[in-house]
Amino acid sequence: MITGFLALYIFVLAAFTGYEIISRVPVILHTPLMSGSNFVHGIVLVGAMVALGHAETPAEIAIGVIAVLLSAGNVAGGYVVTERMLEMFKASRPAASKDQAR
Amino acid sequence: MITGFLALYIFVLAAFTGYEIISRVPVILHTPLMSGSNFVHGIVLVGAMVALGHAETPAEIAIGVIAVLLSAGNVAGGYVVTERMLEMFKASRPAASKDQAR
Amino acid sequence: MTLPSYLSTVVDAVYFVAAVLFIWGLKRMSSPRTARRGIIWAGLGMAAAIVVTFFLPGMHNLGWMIAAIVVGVGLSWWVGRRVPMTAMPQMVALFNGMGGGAAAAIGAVELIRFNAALQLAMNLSAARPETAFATSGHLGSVELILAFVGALIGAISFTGSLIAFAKLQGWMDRRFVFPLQRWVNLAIFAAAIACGALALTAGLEHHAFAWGLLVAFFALSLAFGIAMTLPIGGADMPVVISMYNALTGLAVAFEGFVLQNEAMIIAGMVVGAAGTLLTQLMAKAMNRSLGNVLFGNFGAAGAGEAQEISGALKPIDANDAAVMMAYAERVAIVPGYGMAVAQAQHKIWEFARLLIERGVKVKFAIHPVAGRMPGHMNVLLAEAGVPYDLIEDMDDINPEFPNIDVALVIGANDVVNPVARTDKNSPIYGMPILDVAHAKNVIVIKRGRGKGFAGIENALFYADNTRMLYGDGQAAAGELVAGLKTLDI
Amino acid sequence: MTLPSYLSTVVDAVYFVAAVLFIWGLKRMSSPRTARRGIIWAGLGMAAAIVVTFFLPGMHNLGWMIAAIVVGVGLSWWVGRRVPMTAMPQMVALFNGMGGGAAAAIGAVELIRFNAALQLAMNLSAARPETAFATSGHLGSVELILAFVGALIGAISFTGSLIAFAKLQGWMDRRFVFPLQRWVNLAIFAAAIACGALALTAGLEHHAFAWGLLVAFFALSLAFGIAMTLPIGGADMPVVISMYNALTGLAVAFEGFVLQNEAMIIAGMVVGAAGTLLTQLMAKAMNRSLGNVLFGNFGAAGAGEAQEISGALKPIDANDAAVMMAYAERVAIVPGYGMAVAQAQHKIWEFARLLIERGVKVKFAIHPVAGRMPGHMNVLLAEAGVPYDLIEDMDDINPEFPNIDVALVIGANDVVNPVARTDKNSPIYGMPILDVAHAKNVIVIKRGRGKGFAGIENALFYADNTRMLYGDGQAAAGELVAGLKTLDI
Ligand SMILES: NC(=O)c1ccc[n+]([C@@H]2O[C@H](COP(=O)([O-])OP(=O)(O)OC[C@H]3O[C@@H](n4cnc5c(N)ncnc54)[C@H](OP(=O)(O)O)[C@@H]3O)[C@@H](O)[C@H]2O)c1
Ligand SMILES: NC(=O)c1ccc[n+]([C@@H]2O[C@H](COP(=O)([O-])OP(=O)(O)OC[C@H]3O[C@@H](n4cnc5c(N)ncnc54)[C@H](OP(=O)(O)O)[C@@H]3O)[C@@H](O)[C@H]2O)c1
Repeated sequence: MITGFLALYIFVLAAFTGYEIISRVPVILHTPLMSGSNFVHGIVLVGAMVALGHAETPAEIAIGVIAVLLSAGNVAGGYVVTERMLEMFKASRPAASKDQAR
Repeated sequence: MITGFLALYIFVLAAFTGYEIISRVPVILHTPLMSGSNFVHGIVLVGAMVALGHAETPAEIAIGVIAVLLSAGNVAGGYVVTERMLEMFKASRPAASKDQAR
Repeated sequence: MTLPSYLSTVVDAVYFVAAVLFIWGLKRMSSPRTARRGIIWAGLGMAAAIVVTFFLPGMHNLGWMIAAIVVGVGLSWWVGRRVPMTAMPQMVALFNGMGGGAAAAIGAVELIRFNAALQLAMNLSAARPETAFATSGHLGSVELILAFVGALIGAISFTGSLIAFAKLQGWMDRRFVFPLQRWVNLAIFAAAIACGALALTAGLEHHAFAWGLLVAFFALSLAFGIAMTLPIGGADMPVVISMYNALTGLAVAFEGFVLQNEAMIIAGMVVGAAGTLLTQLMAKAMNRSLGNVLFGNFGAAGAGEAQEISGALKPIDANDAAVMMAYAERVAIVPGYGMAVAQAQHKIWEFARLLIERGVKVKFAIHPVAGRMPGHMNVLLAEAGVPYDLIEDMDDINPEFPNIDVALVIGANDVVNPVARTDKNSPIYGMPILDVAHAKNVIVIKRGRGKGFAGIENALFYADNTRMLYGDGQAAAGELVAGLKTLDI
Repeated sequence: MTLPSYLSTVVDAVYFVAAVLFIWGLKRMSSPRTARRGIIWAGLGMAAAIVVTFFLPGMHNLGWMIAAIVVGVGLSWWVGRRVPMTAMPQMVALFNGMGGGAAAAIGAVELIRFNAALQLAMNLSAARPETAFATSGHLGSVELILAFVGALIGAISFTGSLIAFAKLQGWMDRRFVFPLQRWVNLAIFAAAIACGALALTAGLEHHAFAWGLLVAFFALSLAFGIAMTLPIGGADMPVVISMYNALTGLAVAFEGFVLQNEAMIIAGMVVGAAGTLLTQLMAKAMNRSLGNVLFGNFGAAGAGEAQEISGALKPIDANDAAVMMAYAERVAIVPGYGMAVAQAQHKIWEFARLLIERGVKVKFAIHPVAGRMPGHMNVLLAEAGVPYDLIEDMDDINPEFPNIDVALVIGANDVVNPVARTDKNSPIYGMPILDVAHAKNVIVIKRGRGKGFAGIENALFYADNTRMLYGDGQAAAGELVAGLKTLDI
């Protein structure tokens, strides 16, 4: 069970971590960053599955299905789009071979 | 109660946070950083107080007193030394007045 | 350990690894060299987290679940693979909205279950609702509050993002403005909060809340997302999307708390913080406050008369421009929104490559808010194959402009407008710009006298060392390429 | 809520705020401008956390507690206020050791209590130790393991830091080395682990462990800290201290888990990560691995003959040196360990101020590991009153050396040794250095032919454009000041 203060600790630490990590992302990657963080909150799919998995009445099931559908869309779309964008970023040939050498 | 996984989450998030934050400290402040982080783990005093506060046998009390004594030294010394060092860092006059204007 | 408890330990472990991989993946975004690997790892973590969730003890409705996942993933994957790079902003809006909607729907399911359990328990032991509550409801008071707040935020993010999507997609071009709009919006928001608070109080006092209140709460929240986004201009959407991204993150974190799922809490909060930071950066680079964007009276402010800009527009033809650059030593290419509209990035890179083959030193100079999304230009250039080491940030290239022989501006306007430095009355006064005006020669590709996003005149176009190359971006770049090629014959 | 539970919520809230303030305070260390406020806020958080701990329900031994706190705080405060800046490294070692010792002592108290409770319970219901355990022991298996690990780490950090303190303080100057030392150390460590593991296994199986094992575990852990630190040279101590700092952080985090105290967990882990990073940075800037520092055969390695350095040392007298700098346009002052030894920072700053008054552009160029502690020089210069905007990092100043008329090296040796760039056989080959040799003229203040920390010849001193100004750092700086003053008469 996550109780009040523990949750607060996790909230705050995660926020610190997110803020610090993101502030290092260069402007050149801001669009992929936006869709990448979009992908990360796609973890909501896991929650949607749990909600649907425990749903009993038809109303609960219907809303649960909507939740799963939407979040599945979020996670897949976020991933594909981010990966497609990042795939395109390439260094010029000499620099690239140097990178590989590392 | 902090159980296994929650503790892991907190451990990992705190480590990420510490790493990210510290990697932004400029070399110029590395000595105060060392003594400052030294001060921060002085929070062990709180734990020492709890240990002593619940100690019952003479052996427990004796070791508890040692814990409190040592950690009180850690926290006070760490603070004084860090604060003294940081107090000395000053910008030159014009820059300083600009700082105040902010 | 019994089987189910053993399973849920495995599930928890996978969630933990997934959360670490998300953070790790975002951390690797600090360099284009490592970013792709990072997202792939994060994707593996996500896939693992999804798969193990099926094995959680006591999961029902697996048929529905699998069907919904297959449909949702399939559709998004298909769209995401196919959509052109220029449509990225609206795609992010769409996927983000879906996440917000999912968070709101989770909140709805949990609240419905809570209420149903409470009602049942009260029917059984009407005399002492407290005891009934204690034995039936599975949400504590903190969880109940966060379920409501998360649902509110998620619902706003859901409809708001969809409107943003529609506007960017061009399905809904006008800003809908009417008198007293802000007050109407405020009223909707207040009504949503009121319904939620009433239901919540009932829940906290261990009375079941009326279903009507719950329905009204969700309906009003969804309506507020629409109402809030309608009056905002299409071009402001990226800032709004980034904000909704942060909101979805928060909603996910809150619903994660309701479900006691640490991975959701952490991923949601990280995104919440990231989105907040990105929103701030974007608003700052546009020289506006978030409030100004949201309650946008943009352009209407202008505290005084703008300075007159004098001089004439001096056209140049593509061949002359090509020759000028062919014999230059250093050329800086400055793309803007017009390059995205014209999809000119491929032609421009072809042109740049020809110049580089001739020995010209070519750099791309990118303003942080060129285009309609932060980093927009970088993605387009990357798509065309421009290596990222030819791309320079504003801060790096600005001191170099005096040494640059020709600055080729293609479809950029506001981000190179010197008025931002000189005219205190201009709405973009104070916004950092690319100092293109300091280059020895400037060539500007645009279709005509069209204004930029800020809708103001650009003093650069009238400067002595500026020549205008009129035409659609792609066509003009094509002519430049042709011009260069004739040189070699 | 009853009174005690209400109180412990308040205590938890204060701990939470304190933890956030610690992180916040460390974050503000990213700039000298904000650092001091940060540490003050962190200090307030700490004070609040300590005060509220007295009000936790069921605290005993308050008299002892207050006495110990008053004595501990009083002594440290008094020493910390009085100690000279040059003694900072040993102070950090001392205070760090105390923290490690405290963590180990907490582990000891908790283990003793656990064992006593277990024994009692077993005496009462000898037939079924499992049930007895469940009702008596307050430590779960994870807690028990971490109590041992934390105690081990804390004890090592305790005695190790004290040895480091003694060495830096000059109380124990020699490296104690004897044949097979590494094997003896390894044996001590293995024995400590073995005792701990035996006791732990007994505890995990719900048998009380023998007191002798526990005593031996602690004694061996303490001994290992000593044995491990004895063979390391005094000058390597800063790296070792930074490592022990990280270890103390970890120990605190683990004991925090045992006590279920989130603030300790977080603060400890943050310090653990910070110390690890700092240790890495330091080792990297010294061009060595941590293993090389710890199992130090430093200097003994040298894969081949060092290159011969040819040329003569060309002395200069203080007056000539002063004149040279008085009429220079740009002067860079490069301090090193010798400045700390000579306590010359005040005189040097007096000299620099006189130069600045004459219109000379003066900068201080600081190598990351100049001195005997990272940032050592910066603290000394700050003490003397040098504003931090006159201080330049290695990376910033290196490209500027060709434009510098006079580089004044005071007590620096290894950090300006060009051999690090040129001689593959040198033990410092590959270490980043200050490119002092590129300055137009170099003046080096040192007492004689003494070598630096790495114990190797310095090619810079023999270069054509280098002049040696022999003397103790403080005296030489005084002569330079005097030389400048006579110019004005
Ligand atoms: N990046 C972001 O995150 C973001 C988000 C929201 C708002 N904004 C704002 O957007 C603006 C971006 O500035 P910007 O300089 O990139 O763009 P801009 O100021 O909007 O100017 C675009 C220019 O491109 C020209 N153009 C349009 N279509 C074209 C085509 N097919 N071929 C050639 N030229 C074409 C237009 O002139 P013609 O019509 O004469 O061709 C116009 O002047 C800034 O004001 C920024 O604050 C940015
Ligand atoms: N900063 C850290 O964290 C750290 C930690 C551990 C080790 N280290 C190592 O320490 C070294 C630091 O380099 P460094 O250039 O600062 O110092 P250094 O290489 O140790 O050289 C110090 C020089 O100062 C001179 N000196 C000593 N006392 C003096 C006095 N009273 N007046 C004038 N000169 C005096 C000595 O020559 P004379 O005897 O001829 O006067 C000696 O050559 C590096 O090798 C580094 O790796 C640094």
